[in-house]
Amino acid sequence: MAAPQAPTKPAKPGETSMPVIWAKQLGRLIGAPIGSVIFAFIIGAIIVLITGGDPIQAYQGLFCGGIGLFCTGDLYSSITPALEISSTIVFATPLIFTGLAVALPFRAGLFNIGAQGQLTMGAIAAAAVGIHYASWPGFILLPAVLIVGTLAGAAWGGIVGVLKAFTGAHEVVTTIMLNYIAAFFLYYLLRGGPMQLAGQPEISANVGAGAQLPHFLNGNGQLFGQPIGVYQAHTGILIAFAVAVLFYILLKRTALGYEIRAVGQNQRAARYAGISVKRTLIITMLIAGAFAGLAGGVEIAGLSHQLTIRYATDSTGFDAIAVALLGANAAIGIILAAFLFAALRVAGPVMQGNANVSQNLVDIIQAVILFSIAANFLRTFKIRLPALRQTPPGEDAPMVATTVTELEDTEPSEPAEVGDTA
Amino acid sequence: MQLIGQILHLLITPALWQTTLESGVLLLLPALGGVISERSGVVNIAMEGMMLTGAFAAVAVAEVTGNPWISTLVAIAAGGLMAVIHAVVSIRFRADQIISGVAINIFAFGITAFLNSKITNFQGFNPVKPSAQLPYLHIPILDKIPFFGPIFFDQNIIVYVGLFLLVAVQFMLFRTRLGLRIRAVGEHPQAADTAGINVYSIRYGSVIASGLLSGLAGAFLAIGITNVFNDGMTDGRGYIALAAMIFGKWTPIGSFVACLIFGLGTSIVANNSTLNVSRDLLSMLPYILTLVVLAGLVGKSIPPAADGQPYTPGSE
Amino acid sequence: MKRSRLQFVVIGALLLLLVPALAACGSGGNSSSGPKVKVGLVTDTGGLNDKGFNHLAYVGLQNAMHDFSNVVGSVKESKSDADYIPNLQGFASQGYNLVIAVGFLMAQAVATVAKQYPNVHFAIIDSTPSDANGNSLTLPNVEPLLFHEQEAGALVGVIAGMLEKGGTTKLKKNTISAVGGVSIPPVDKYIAGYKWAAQMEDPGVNVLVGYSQDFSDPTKCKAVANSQIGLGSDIVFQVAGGCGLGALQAADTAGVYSIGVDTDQKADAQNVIASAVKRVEVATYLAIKDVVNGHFQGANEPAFTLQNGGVGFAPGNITLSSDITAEVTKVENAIKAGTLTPPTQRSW
Amino acid sequence: MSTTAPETPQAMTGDEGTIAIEMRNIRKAWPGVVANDNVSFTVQKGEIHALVGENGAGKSTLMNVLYGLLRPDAGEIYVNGKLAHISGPRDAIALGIGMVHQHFMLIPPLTVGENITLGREPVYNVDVFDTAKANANIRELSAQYGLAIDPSTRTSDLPVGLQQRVEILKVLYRGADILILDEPTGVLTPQETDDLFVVLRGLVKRGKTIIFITHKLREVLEISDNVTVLRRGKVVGHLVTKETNQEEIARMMVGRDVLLRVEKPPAKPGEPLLRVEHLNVTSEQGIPAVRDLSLEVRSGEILGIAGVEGNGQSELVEALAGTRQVVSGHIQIGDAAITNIGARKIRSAGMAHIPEDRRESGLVLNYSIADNLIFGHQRDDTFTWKGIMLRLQTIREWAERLIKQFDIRTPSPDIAARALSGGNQQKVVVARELSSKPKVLLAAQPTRGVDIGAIEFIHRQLVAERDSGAAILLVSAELDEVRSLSDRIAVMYEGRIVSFEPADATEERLGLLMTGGGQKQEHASA
Repeated sequence: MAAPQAPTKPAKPGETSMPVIWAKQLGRLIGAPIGSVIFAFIIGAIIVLITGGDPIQAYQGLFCGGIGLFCTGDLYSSITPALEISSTIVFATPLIFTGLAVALPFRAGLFNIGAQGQLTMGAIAAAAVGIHYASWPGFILLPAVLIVGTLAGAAWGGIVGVLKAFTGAHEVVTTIMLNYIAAFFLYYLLRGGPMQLAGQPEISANVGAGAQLPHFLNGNGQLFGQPIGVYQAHTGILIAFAVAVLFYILLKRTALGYEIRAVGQNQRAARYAGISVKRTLIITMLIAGAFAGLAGGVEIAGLSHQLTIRYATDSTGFDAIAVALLGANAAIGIILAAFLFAALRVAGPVMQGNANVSQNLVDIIQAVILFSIAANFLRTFKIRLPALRQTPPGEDAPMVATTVTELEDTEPSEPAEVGDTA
Repeated sequence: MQLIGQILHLLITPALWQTTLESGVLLLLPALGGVISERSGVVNIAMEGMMLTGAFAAVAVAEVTGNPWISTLVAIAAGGLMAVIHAVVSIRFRADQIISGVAINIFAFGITAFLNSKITNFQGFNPVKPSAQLPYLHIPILDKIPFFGPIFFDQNIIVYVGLFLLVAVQFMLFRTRLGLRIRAVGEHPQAADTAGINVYSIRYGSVIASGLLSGLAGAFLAIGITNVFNDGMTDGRGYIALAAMIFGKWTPIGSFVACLIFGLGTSIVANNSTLNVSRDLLSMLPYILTLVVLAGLVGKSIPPAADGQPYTPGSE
Repeated sequence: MKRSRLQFVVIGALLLLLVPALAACGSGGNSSSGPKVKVGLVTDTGGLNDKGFNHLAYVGLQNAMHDFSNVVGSVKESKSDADYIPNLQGFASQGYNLVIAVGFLMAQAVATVAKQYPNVHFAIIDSTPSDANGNSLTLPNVEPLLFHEQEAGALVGVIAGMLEKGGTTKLKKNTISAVGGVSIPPVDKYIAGYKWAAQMEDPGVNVLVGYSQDFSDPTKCKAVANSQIGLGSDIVFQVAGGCGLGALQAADTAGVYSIGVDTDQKADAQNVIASAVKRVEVATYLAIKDVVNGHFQGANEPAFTLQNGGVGFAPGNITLSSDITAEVTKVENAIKAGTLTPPTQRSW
Repeated sequence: MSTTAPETPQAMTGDEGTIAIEMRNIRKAWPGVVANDNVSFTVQKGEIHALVGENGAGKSTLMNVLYGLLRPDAGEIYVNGKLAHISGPRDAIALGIGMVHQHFMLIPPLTVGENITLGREPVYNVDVFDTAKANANIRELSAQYGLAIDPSTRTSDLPVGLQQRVEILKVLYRGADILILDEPTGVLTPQETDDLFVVLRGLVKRGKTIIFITHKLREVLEISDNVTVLRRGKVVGHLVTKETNQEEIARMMVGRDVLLRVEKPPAKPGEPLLRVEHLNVTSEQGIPAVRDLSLEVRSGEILGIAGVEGNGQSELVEALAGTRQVVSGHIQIGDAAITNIGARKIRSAGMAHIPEDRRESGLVLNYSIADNLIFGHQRDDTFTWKGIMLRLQTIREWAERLIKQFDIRTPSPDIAARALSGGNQQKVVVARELSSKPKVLLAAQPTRGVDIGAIEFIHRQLVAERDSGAAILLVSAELDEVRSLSDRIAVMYEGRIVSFEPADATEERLGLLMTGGGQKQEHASA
């Protein structure tokens, strides 16, 4: 079919003021995520209700256990809000890193399911350095641990990028394979392999004291009625914030970020503008891997101080997908989403322990958030995926999405929006 | 030298191949589902969740009815139900099919674990009674054939069902009208539409079929190979099936070969008592092999042309 | 509009999934009187319904709640080992009287938290608390609930050895086996006793030992068991919790014998000839009882042995000949008397 | 001139026996564009009716309406004298209408037999595809119409000409009496075109009716019985082929009602800046698209390329811009060779490029106007610090300056390009490309889909750029645009430049050259 051009009404200056446009954009940006979260909580409440639970008690538990609010009544007054907040910070830290590691490739049109494996490799490398050079002073050892973790993650992510760029191997499959390989490598190391602590399978020795990130609260006294040592929140969260800022700067303020976004939006136009798509994809995956690898390094240095099988068995790298999507692939959104998911994660056991509602409710809520975002995904975030050359005008522009990874792609023809507000 | 001897010894162990076939068929069922779904143009990485739902349903129903066949039917239906969600979200709402699949997987994990705790008050279901398990068939006389007997004639009934389905799906896809239409819709939905084929019906049907097959796999896992339900017990098998399908170039036979390779990997790990190598390192092998194959050393794998692309009528 | 249809579909799907749940839900928990004793149970990553020691510990907690009306129990399941410390702290910080950690893999976490909360009682199953280097620690507020698994293992080993020697088994390759989960002391002690006793009865017997590297996925143990049966094993001893159910099933399918672990497993498979029992539920119960009665032993808690009934064996579905039962009784008495001491270290 | 006004539809009873298709007063509009404006169109049974017009004249829209792919806003369709309600291809098929699409509706991995029978497959045993029967049916059909084909071949293994044959068979298999062929020769070699014509004549002999959409006038004269000419959505003439000639059709097609006047001083050509020698480029399908093409464009000169779309202009421009691989030949800017050195290096050598499709290749629609205004220059020192950090303030000032200079109507440079009208989007592209002070500017369809005001503005900018010393290669499907802007005109036909003409060459002559006339026929070479 000959594609008829559908010229749109020219924007008349003054017709729509910038604040209105900004407000609309903001609404569009945060409307869906917030709506999705509310929707998911409603579904969760229904599930609790029809399985004979008390949703109010359950959600009180989620609030109290996650962010220390509403810790009242028989069930929750014994909870120390500060401790829960501290734990939420602890769990949010790796989610921010890995959320960024999923979001950056999303921006370039790649779906990184491999943050888990990249984190695993980062943790392995960081722990290996931290243990082997345990006697080094902190000002050398700590940076070394973090840098090595970062590099290992970058290498693991880079494999995905290279395979994608040069052989077209689908990154969803390659990342799944690399996740398994990393996991089994970790198991090997900790089950009879070279890093297992003697007589203690599944954990390694501790890294040197110099490799440990300081906690926010130190000392031997009591705080909020609890020994200070229980507040495990560590300065890794600051590194996470710094990386989020870096992510923002990279995307919005650097030529590279400009190119990454261009490749994600319109590969064809990017090629016309002289951007090397292959190179950009590889660099994107290297950086994404670095973020996830740093997550592993920071967890070793800040929290566990040792390598354990959690670095393959927990679901951080997968939760990161939901975090990135809920966070609209933007730095601030990812931080907020990471805190939300961490809070849910921390609150789950509180809810189960105190209100006897299975903590798996948290998984259900996460999944429903993802669903409702996915169904509205394109329209909300304008992650361009679709290959729709012509929309029969008159219908509203369909939500169209295809695999995030098409090498050739075109823009959906959507109606102009400035004119619409008139 | 000694290692080579050990390997040779391992390779002539019937148990190795018996487990290979069993694990292979367990992966084959969702892989066949994936083949059908993706041949019709809908990417399906939700086999994991559909399988898990099937496993849960099988054990829950077996606990109540004690009948393996009813349990299996319900498991198949439960997998199909998950598939309906995926189909509606990705066909009707044209959502990103991968994200929808990821959401299904998380949802299936959450809902099954939640119900598992709720129904059994955190105790878990009891192991399914032998009478409620899918039976192993010991085919008389034939199972006494040395080496081949245990491999081919001493298997769970679902292994035979799976092999039958392998042939059936291969035949359906490449020899029947329905298969022709599924492939047409997955390659070029516009062309199929102009030829008078209902693209949406074909896609809905194909996605649901993948759910039914995954549900069957769940039943096979939970009340055939084992007799319990554990939270998240599919343990990534749906993802492996997905990889096997791509490895097998979107054909049933090819997928089966890939499933056997993954099955062999599992089996070697289990049978390595004669082999002096770390199990965990051995476990990496099939994944590395898949990666190498995907990297194009063996040949590029090209998906159906419209795989993953929602169809909008009237577009070109 | 599109949105509301989606909601409809999702809700509809949920409702359908939930139908079976409606029948089964009920609420538990009787209100208690007297000074409350709050008991928190933290599972390892196997979860409550692991059909292994997490489950048994939960049974012990429930029994205690049943018997002592002032005991209030709560459970936290750990999704990964990252949850061990926060979950233990969660209970300790809420002023729980006793926090029970289930499993060897929590040894370091318990030590960390117990030091932070010296006034909270802790108990850990299968281990002593240990420091970062893996050395075991003696802490006054931690009660290690240790078992002489090798003694239970020895009893079932006697049965296995006698059966092999008797030549009445199916495959007649003079081979028996054990399927372990992960190579950790509680597992290895069972197997050590088993192997030692079997070879004591039948010096020529070949004992295969394999690990599934897993405590929950039955397919893995089943595959290991199948491999062992393929190599001629007549008797498969599962030492892998929920994973080991697969080993029992493999034995049933192949028509060889199996031996259960931790609890009486004769209901779980037809060919179970005995189970090596470790009364985790009793130990848990006793630890709670100690706190209720103010008799918390701390590091002085004695190990659970054949002598004090903490470990033992349960008969299975196959009737054993009288000479075998006699031999088992003989060995049992010798161990109780201290004249026979099964090894605790792995030797394979 | 033997024009007959579009016939007033006669009482349907009278023509029931002879009229195959009658479309009355069809109107189809999109916001801002009327694709078909009160179009009436009649096809006699058993004729080959050519529907001609320039790109965008509304031919395909009209045929898509007939085939049910689009719904008309107004108008009626009669098939064989009966009022028809066609709401989808299925209805059209049932009425005996078949369409061979410009982009084939074939499924490459399937066999010829499967493709032809798809949707009406012969089966046995409930659902088993009856390959033998399908192939037998097709062989029978092949024999009947003289369309030899092997039904068991994989469709993707066939050359384009045979694929088209499959499409025709597919239509015939469904029992179509009326065949619509949309630009059927666009993808064919001259030899294949000849073969197609033989086939079409054979079909007519067997009683079929054919509607033949094209803009190649030589073909119209060769094959059709009657001609309907569309221009800008309206029927401008109905001709009997025998009574007309190429010049007349060309004049009708191209028209002269909107002749845009561009005021420009005489060119002062200087040194050659762009030199192309013996260039060969292939299309996506691997078919030679640019054949042994040589040209040069001098400083201060606009060289216009005239030609019907699809004659290799797009591939030529892409090869020059570095986004398509050059098979052989040589390109240089000034003294610097730029053959196959990549788009980025070509840009830095002084090439700017207004791509023909701004939405697909010229803009990132979700980027702000400011971001789009530096697209391709994002690593220039002006806009980045050491190629790393974007200088946001500079970019913004730059954008504000260009917005003012190029009269881009937007409330802010932060607005997404998506939100702009076509004309303003195009101004963004033009502004960006001109602002880099290029030595050579490739302007491909610079005013396509743009309102009149923007057209004039863009034309003035191009002339100004010429006068400041740039060499401009203009490619446009609008002959008016080429004629009014160019200082010299190169006519491109089937990948070659068939002639260099002066700026004042007549429309008739250009039209003739563009459609393969007016020069020695080099037909047999393929």
